[in-house]
Amino acid sequence: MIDKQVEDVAQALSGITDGASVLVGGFGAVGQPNVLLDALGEMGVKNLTVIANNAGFEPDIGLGRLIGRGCVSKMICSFPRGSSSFDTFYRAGKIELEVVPQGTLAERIRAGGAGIPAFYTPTGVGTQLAAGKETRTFGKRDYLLEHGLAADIALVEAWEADRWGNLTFRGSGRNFNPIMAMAGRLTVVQAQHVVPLGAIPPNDVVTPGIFVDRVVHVPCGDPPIAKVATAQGGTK
Amino acid sequence: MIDKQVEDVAQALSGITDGASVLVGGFGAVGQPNVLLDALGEMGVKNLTVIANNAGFEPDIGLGRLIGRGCVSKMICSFPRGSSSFDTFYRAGKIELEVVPQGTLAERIRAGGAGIPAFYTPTGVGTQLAAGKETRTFGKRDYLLEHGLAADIALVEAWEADRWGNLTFRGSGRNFNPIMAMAGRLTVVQAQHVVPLGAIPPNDVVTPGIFVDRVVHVPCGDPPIAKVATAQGGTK
Amino acid sequence: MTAGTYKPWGKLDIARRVGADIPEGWYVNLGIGLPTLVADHIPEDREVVFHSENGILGMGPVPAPDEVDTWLVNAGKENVTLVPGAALFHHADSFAMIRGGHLDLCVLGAYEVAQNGDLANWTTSLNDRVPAVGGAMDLSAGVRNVWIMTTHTTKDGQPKLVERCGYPLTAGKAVTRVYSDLAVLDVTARGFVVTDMVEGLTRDELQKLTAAPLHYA
Amino acid sequence: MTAGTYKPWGKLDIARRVGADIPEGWYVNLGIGLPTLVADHIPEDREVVFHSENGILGMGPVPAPDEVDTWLVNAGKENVTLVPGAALFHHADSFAMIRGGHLDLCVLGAYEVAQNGDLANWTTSLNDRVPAVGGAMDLSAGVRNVWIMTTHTTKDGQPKLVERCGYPLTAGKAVTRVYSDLAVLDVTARGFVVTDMVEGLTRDELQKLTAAPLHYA
Repeated sequence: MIDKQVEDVAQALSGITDGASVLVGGFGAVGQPNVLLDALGEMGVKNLTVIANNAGFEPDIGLGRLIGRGCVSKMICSFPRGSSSFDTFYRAGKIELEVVPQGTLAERIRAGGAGIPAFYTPTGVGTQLAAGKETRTFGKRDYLLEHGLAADIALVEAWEADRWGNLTFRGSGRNFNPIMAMAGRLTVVQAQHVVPLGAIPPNDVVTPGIFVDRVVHVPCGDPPIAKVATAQGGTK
Repeated sequence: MIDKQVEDVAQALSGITDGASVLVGGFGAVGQPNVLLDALGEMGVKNLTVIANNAGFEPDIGLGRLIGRGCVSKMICSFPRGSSSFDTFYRAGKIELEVVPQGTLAERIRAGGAGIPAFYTPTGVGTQLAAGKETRTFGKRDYLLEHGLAADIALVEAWEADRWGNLTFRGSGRNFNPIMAMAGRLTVVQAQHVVPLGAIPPNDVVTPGIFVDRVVHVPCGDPPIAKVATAQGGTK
Repeated sequence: MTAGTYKPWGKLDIARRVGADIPEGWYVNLGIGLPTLVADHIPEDREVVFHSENGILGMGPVPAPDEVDTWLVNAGKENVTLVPGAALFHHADSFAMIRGGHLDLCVLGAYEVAQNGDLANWTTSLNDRVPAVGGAMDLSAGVRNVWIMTTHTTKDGQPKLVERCGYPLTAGKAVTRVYSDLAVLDVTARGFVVTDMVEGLTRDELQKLTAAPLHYA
Repeated sequence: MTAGTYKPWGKLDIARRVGADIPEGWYVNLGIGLPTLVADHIPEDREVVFHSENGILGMGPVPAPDEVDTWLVNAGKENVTLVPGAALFHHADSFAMIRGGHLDLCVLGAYEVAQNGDLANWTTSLNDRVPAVGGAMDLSAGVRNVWIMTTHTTKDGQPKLVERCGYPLTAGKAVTRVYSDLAVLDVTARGFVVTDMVEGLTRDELQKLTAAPLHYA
């Protein structure tokens, strides 16, 4: 019988070693695999390369905390602002940073999971982020060559999971999670609910279990309330 | 008020002219926009380039019928077998053929809809279908350069549609339909059911309405029974 | 009216102008900050669909404090609502919409806009602080119409509309229209074409506050 | 037993052997024709997930005649069923699984297999009839293990296992194992390594029916 559910978070993360590359799902407070990130920090692994949209937020939660513990030596992300941990390490020269436009980041991750080694995109042409990248003309327009981005590990938060690893997501919790599940050589899911096989209708499966290796039941409840949308907005 | 529903098939197809490129969804008997295809044939347009997985099946249905009427001058597809209309025109030198591996075809269509002009794929390297294509090495492996494939029109069959053009699909009717909806400059949907806005829950929308231009209600019922799976299989 | 007796449009005035100019049925992404205001200024009888980079089409009004769904945030990480007809999807699909030219409009802020449409709005230098780009480059490269909401000059009075951007570019030849607190300008092959301006402002005055030649339709 | 007194394995024998060798938990795509038989020969206590190119994971047994869902076909365009845990998706996602190396196994037919793993199974010539490739090139280039089910020779007695393919290639260095009606062979750096063969067949006889040197483990 296929059963990807493991008993606890320690088992979910077993085998992750120093120097691993780690995809981390989530956007804002939603869909963040914070319990997995905390446990990863407690394992004391070092020199991680983390791929995520941001570089964490609060210093005592999730990715911000992992960085604060000194576990991360490189961030690949689109918007590393709003994280005091990252700021501290970055200014001290203790963490490397690769800034990638958000859509290019998403497409690189999908490509990494889809067996596409490289693709061309109009995003970033003629900007500082094009430095060192091939520019090529198709039709009348210039495009940059960007490479697929897979990683040793993907950490994902899901709403429901079954024992085959089929996943659903709630609200905007989908964000980077499904494409990161595709691009992780080992994909580990913290799921709010573990449901019987067949409980998720075939049309409602967002991430098919083929992309998932381990599921751990983490009923950690609702995300904290965020700012409510106003004209003054927040960070990206 | 946004209302993409049109009154009839004629309105759904209005403006389609000779020489148009047309993406046609469907795989096997499921998800084929046959009513739109028939109406297109009756309009008498000529010199269409059709992009689909197959080149039609029965001579009196859908794409097979459109080809038989002499409307199509070029097929881009992965498996043009099992269509007597296509065979006749192909052997007479009256229809051009570009054979594309099925996965490359799907990825090219997605790329066409996603603003990716070109990408590299391992599929087809070292084969006759690599003729004239750039081969490039990433890591230790060779890949082919393939181009995004958008078209003037996409013809799609959906299960449900609302007035914003949000779509769901039934069974294996999803197949090429969602990616073709993305890649059509004018995307026309024949829908089995038109439902009120909001009837499709946000998580269940497969094709968001942004990819859809026109919806026509065509309650044409279940596909015909196909062969039931046996060891002897059918055509791809 | 003599020179100098004019009052710049306020934020809400600008948002109202932008909102009034968005046609029914457009798919629109509003950048963080000022552009977010536009959502509240679409004429009531007009349907416009709002997109968020993190996988939402069909964002609705700001939630009441007791009706916040904390599972739903926008690109600014603020809690938002959905309208009937909304759809949820992942980041790669979201940027397929953006990069694939499916969105009709994005409204963004700017540090500088050049007369050829070049946009600088992501960083004032790669060294000044932590560089961060978010979705700005994808939006400005991919969306059909890129409108800018901005003050006409910086707080120091330096023009933001220029011949050529000095700050690092977000995208080349991207901006199609600028709504400043002093004027509305189309970006055309000729350069900036003023289509509207604050009452009481003279063409000479507007030119002095702009570091590129202004044209009039 | 003397030379010549052997009986080739039948289709069902081969299917049973393939089925017995598929480990629990593998994600498997079965090509049209012979390979389809394997689905019915997975040991009952073993869960294996079947994939179809047209957007299905979790195909189940053949439907009873009165329980056919005509909205559900496989890559061979036959009506099929789903098991609990099945998922439906579109073609680009389906081939992302294939090309991205997420499937453990595909079982395909062949015209020829070369000792370096080269596979020819899509056309005997670009001119003989309408060329058609389907998903064969993606499967053989993308799936981790490519097993071939085939007769050891053509109907005319020509070897299908060869030093180098004469027919147009489907993919280079793709095949990892061959299940013929006479033997099971791994494709290794040394070439074909026989791991099992029909009872009563001698190594000499097998070699005569094979156009590439055979090795033994």
